[in-house]
Amino acid sequence: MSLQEHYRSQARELLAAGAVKMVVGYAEGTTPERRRPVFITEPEECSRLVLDARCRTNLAGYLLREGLLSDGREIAVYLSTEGVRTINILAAESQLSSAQVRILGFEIDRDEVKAMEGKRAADFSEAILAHKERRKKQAPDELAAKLEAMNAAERFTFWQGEFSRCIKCYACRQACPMCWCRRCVVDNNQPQWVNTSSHTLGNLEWNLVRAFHLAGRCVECGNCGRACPVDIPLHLLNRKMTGEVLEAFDHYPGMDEHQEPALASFRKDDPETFIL
Amino acid sequence: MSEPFEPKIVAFVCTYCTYAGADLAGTSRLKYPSNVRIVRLPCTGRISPMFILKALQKGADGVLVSGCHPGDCHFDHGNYHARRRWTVFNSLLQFAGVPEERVRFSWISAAEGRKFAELISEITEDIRRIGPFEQYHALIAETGSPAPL
Amino acid sequence: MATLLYLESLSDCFASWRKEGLTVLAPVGEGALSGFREVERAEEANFDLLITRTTLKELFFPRTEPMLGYRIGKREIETEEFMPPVEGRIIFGARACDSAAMAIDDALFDWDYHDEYWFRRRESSVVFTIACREPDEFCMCTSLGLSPDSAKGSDVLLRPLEAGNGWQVEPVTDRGHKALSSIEQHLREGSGATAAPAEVPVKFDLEACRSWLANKENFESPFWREISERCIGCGSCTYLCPTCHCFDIQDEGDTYQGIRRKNWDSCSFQLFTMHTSGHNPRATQGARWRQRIMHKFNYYGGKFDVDSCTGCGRCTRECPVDMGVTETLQTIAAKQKQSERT
Amino acid sequence: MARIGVFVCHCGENIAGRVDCSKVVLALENHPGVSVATEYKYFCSDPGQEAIKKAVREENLTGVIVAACSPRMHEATFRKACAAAGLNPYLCEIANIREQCSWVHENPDEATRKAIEITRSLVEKVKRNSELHPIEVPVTKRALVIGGGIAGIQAALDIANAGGEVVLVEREASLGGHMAQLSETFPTLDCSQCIMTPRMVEASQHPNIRLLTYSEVEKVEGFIGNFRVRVRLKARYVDPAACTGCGDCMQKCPQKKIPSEFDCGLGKRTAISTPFAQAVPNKPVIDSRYCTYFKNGKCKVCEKVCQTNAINFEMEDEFLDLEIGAIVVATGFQVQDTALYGEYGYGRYADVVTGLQFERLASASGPTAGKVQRPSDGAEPKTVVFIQCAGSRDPAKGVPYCSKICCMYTAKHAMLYAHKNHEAESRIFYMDIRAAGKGYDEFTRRAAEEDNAGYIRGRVSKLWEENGRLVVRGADTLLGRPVEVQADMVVLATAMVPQPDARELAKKLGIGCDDYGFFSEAHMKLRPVETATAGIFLAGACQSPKDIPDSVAQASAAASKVLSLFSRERLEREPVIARNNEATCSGCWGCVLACPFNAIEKKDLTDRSGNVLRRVASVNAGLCQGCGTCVTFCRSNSIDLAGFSEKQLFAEVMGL
Repeated sequence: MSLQEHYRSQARELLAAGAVKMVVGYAEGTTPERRRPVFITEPEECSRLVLDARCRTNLAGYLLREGLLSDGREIAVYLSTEGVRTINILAAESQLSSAQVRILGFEIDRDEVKAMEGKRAADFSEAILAHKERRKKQAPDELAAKLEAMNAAERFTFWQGEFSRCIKCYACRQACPMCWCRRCVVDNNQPQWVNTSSHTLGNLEWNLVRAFHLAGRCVECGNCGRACPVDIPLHLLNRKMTGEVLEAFDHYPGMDEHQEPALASFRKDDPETFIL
Repeated sequence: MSEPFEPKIVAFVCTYCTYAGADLAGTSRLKYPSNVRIVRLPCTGRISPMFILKALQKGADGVLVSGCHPGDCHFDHGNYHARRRWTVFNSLLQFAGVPEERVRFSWISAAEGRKFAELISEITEDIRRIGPFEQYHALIAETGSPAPL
Repeated sequence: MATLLYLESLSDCFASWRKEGLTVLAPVGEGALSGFREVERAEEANFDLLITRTTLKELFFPRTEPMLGYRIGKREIETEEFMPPVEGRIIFGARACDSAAMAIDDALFDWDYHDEYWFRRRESSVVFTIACREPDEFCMCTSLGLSPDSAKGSDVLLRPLEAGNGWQVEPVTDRGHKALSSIEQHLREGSGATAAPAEVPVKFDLEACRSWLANKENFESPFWREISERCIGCGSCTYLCPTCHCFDIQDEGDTYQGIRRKNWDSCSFQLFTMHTSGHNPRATQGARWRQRIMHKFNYYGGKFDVDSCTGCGRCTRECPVDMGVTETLQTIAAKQKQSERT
Repeated sequence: MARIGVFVCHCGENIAGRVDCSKVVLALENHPGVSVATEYKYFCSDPGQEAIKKAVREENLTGVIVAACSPRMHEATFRKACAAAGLNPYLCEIANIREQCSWVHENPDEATRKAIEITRSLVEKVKRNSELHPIEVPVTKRALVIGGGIAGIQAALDIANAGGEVVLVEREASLGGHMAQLSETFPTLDCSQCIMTPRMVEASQHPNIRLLTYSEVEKVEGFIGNFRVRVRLKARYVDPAACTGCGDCMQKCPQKKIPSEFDCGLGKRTAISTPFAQAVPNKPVIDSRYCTYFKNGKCKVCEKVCQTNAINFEMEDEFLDLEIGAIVVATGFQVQDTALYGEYGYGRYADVVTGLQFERLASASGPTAGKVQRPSDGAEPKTVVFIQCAGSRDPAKGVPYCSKICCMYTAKHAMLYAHKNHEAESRIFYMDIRAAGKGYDEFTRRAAEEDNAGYIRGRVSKLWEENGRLVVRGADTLLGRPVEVQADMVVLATAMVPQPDARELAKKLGIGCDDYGFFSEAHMKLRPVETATAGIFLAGACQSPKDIPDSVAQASAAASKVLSLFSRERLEREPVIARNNEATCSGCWGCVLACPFNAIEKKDLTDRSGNVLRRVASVNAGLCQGCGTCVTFCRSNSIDLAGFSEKQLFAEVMGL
């Protein structure tokens, strides 16, 4: 049985038994290449569930829809390792209870979709640890390497060009499962720390602040980059931050649901080579 | 002849250590360039990265962020939290193309009046050398905000 | 006999216009980076592009527009109004859907007040629209009563020659005529065969949609929640929409000086209708999506006798969660048909 | 509209000598929102302050900027002056144009320009200042002392003798702690029990002290002056009110072979027992782990013999909720588990004992009635080897710090032993002799010079048994050669370590621990008795290894802190504290983690029928110290800091 079928029948059973009230998964999209998030509540609808290498969206953020989890019932979600890490972070930040999240785990390896065994976020700790080790060794991608090789002025020019395209639609924020603030800092106008206008200065401020707020929290799921209508390489900023917290604090976001946020904790011997 | 470039430098400091260190530089009558403007905060823990961005928006060519040495924080560990934030934000700024020399971080205790004076002199000299932060100023100009009266 | 403009003389045309002090803009770039930008030569433009990612509206209604500068003194506040400069522009190579959108928004910007910012730019710009030869799967202009070679909102319509080496030129407005007279020497009379315009299938019955939306009972239909369940409330569809025109006025400044700006805003945002009290009349994404659809296909028509959509398909094409106007209207049309049957 | 007054001080020539104050005044006069700008020679003088007060009243000012010396100098002065004129003192800010301007810049034009800019940006800040009022909290004049060792007893007595109420909580069945276990005490060699017991009795009978033995702190909430503490009274199975302490039950208890904790396993006790003969209160408890009835459901011999019907097997743990104003933590230490030193053979050879065990052997009330005997065969040892730093100052295996008391008590052991057994020979392996303290160096010298303690500078590498004796091999680093000593007994000066559950208690109390688990003081030098949490103080070895005089001194110091707190009806605290916007808070608790003072609590927001809608952060005004670390953490900008608010700082920076 294919994984798609396997999870379809699992979803069906979970719904039929009343173990979960909803399954959040993927369905066919408008075009053959597209997959879309789908919310299934009836066992007979489970045949709509699709799982293949095109299922890239991190669905974890949907769990934070206001009121969705407030009845204490469980919801099943299709999640990759990044998605499971998201659940860990959301649980660590008290935005949900991991006991309410039944995971249908999968991993995409090139064009193959593979099962990941486990039901609860805590069951995936080994896979997450392996990801952490891999992430430590991961070389920066081509563009990132190019940027690192530039001097400051060139880098500034590069980003100026990228940010000049930003239309301030905030799709990056909306698509991000970590951006769950009841009020985003940019929407606070007393004082207006971040310029809301879509001029380059405002765009730079917005993107820097978002990257800072995601430092030590971003799981690199890619939702923001896929959502950006003007293809700003946001992932470069987030990856830079992830690399930084990993190297400086050995912090890999979403290891487990008790992990303290990198920026709300510290060690007395944290590195400080840049401090005069 | 045009006037020599005098950078605008903004320093965000905690009141217990670096601010007191700056006061000590004063009582010791140590001399340093007048380019720096100090913003006093209760603790480095209160210094938000937003302050740095706003200082740059106000045309600062350089920014200094400074507080108590590790272990000396009046609030026990505000500076440890601050250090993590700085680590991350410093890396972010550099990745975004803000030259290292423009945003500096330091520990200056209440006893280090000399260190304060010397550091301000050094930072001012560095920034005089690399010149105004024209790339950032260009962004400010792009906003079209008028010059003050 | 028809007037023809060959691709090979386009750079000369650009030069002639530029010589007159006009700015020439054309579609450039690929994919997400594509948009209208100033060009000097024809080669810089990308006419193979079906449609730019960002729309024509940006050239008339920028993302952020300075309205007023102010400087604060001890006893007085000095203000200075900003108006866009009236410099002539040739916008060469728009698509029919984008150009039509300008005409649709004209009504809005000349409704309860006359928006100088919009009309100064409209009046000083000449839009050359190129009829489409190939649609993509998201195109749906025909569903909105338009067509790939619609001249609505255009000053000059260009029909591609079969051979792909130029266009047949049809002036639409006086502004179009005038712009063409500047390049008369580069135009040829001839009878080159023009390519058939793209065949864009009709995707929904607009009349049926209008009827369903006009039925007050459907306002509270659970359909709105169901169709928008996966909507993440990003503003992409509105910001990429050629007709969406909502804006917010923001003051940016400090004690000494500041600037008042008109910034794009979006009905998809939670904050759009949030009251100071914390109450939000459109509290859910479903309510926001309903607003967007109702506005485009009910309210706007009621006010201006035209729907606020040209079928460019960007909302569906670029939606990160695969939503968009198309599916919504298809479903609505089906619902209406079903209710008519029963 | 803002009506700001700007007062530019000349400070004699100190400011005016470099800064053109008239120019500053002129520039500020033209600044939006400034109603009056003046200069004067010395604003801190009486006439200067009067001028400010007059301007506040006459110009009806909404804010005051004094451009003068450092706020660290005269902020209080000028705020007081403003308050006297009816302006909230927190609407006054100081622009530092002396220490940070006129004194450090030589060029008058530059200094003047800077003075103008500094002052202007503070005008912008003060426009956004809000009236703040000192936070007043009532003080419950009842102290909780946790731990009934010498430090806890001392603190409790000091507070009680000054009229304060004290609740003294001890988790064992008797007061006394480690000091009660000791034989004699250095450097005077007076009997520990003799000086300790009267204190225990005094504490137990003091009208102001409520003694809760066999009890533990369960939960602590609240803040300085207003703690709510829940204490667990463990089930004793003996009604202390009825029990007369006759001891019949202990006599008859069939479980007689239980290793006595008090005697460090060297003696035996019964299942119903007092920890030691002089226990206070001298009333036994039943140890349900060993009691035959609890194990087999049969026995109840004690119940049968008890004449006052004090035994009650149905007893359960009880909880007591207390209102407390201040807390003294005096939970003491533990002796490090010596098993980690395999080379010293502890646990393997019966005659290798810890220092504390040696105390029990040497104690007149101990299992051998003060006769030093080998645990293995009861023989009197001839040669005893003492190994100092058996765990201390050993980052590799033990603890990196010095346990401070071992040099002294080892010298004492050698002396006690020499006094008890004139033939005796003692050899002491040491790293350094640390005998700083009144009479201490003299004491160790006496051990070596008069009582024949043979000091060998070096460490022990190996220890084994040979022909019924222990062979200790080590290095004599002074002579630079290996040594081997035949010993009848080996005493290890094991390290002092924190109580194993110290971190747990720290969490309950909301105080910090160092890397080892010793409780952290607020400042090592200047606030060694306070913790970072206001109203909680430390005494004794729970903070760091200490001997008796140090523990007693710190206990009295902690008591004096408590008493100075109790000397006031209400506490006034600086209103520079954080506040949370509950409407925008998402309850991620980052602020809770970041707060150094545990000042942020979780609060339920409920609808009218009491259903919890969501939980948000809530700042406890009594605990917040105003550092603002939470503000910077808060991504949604929900938490703000009064006096250094987001609006104020935005305006100050944008005013630069």
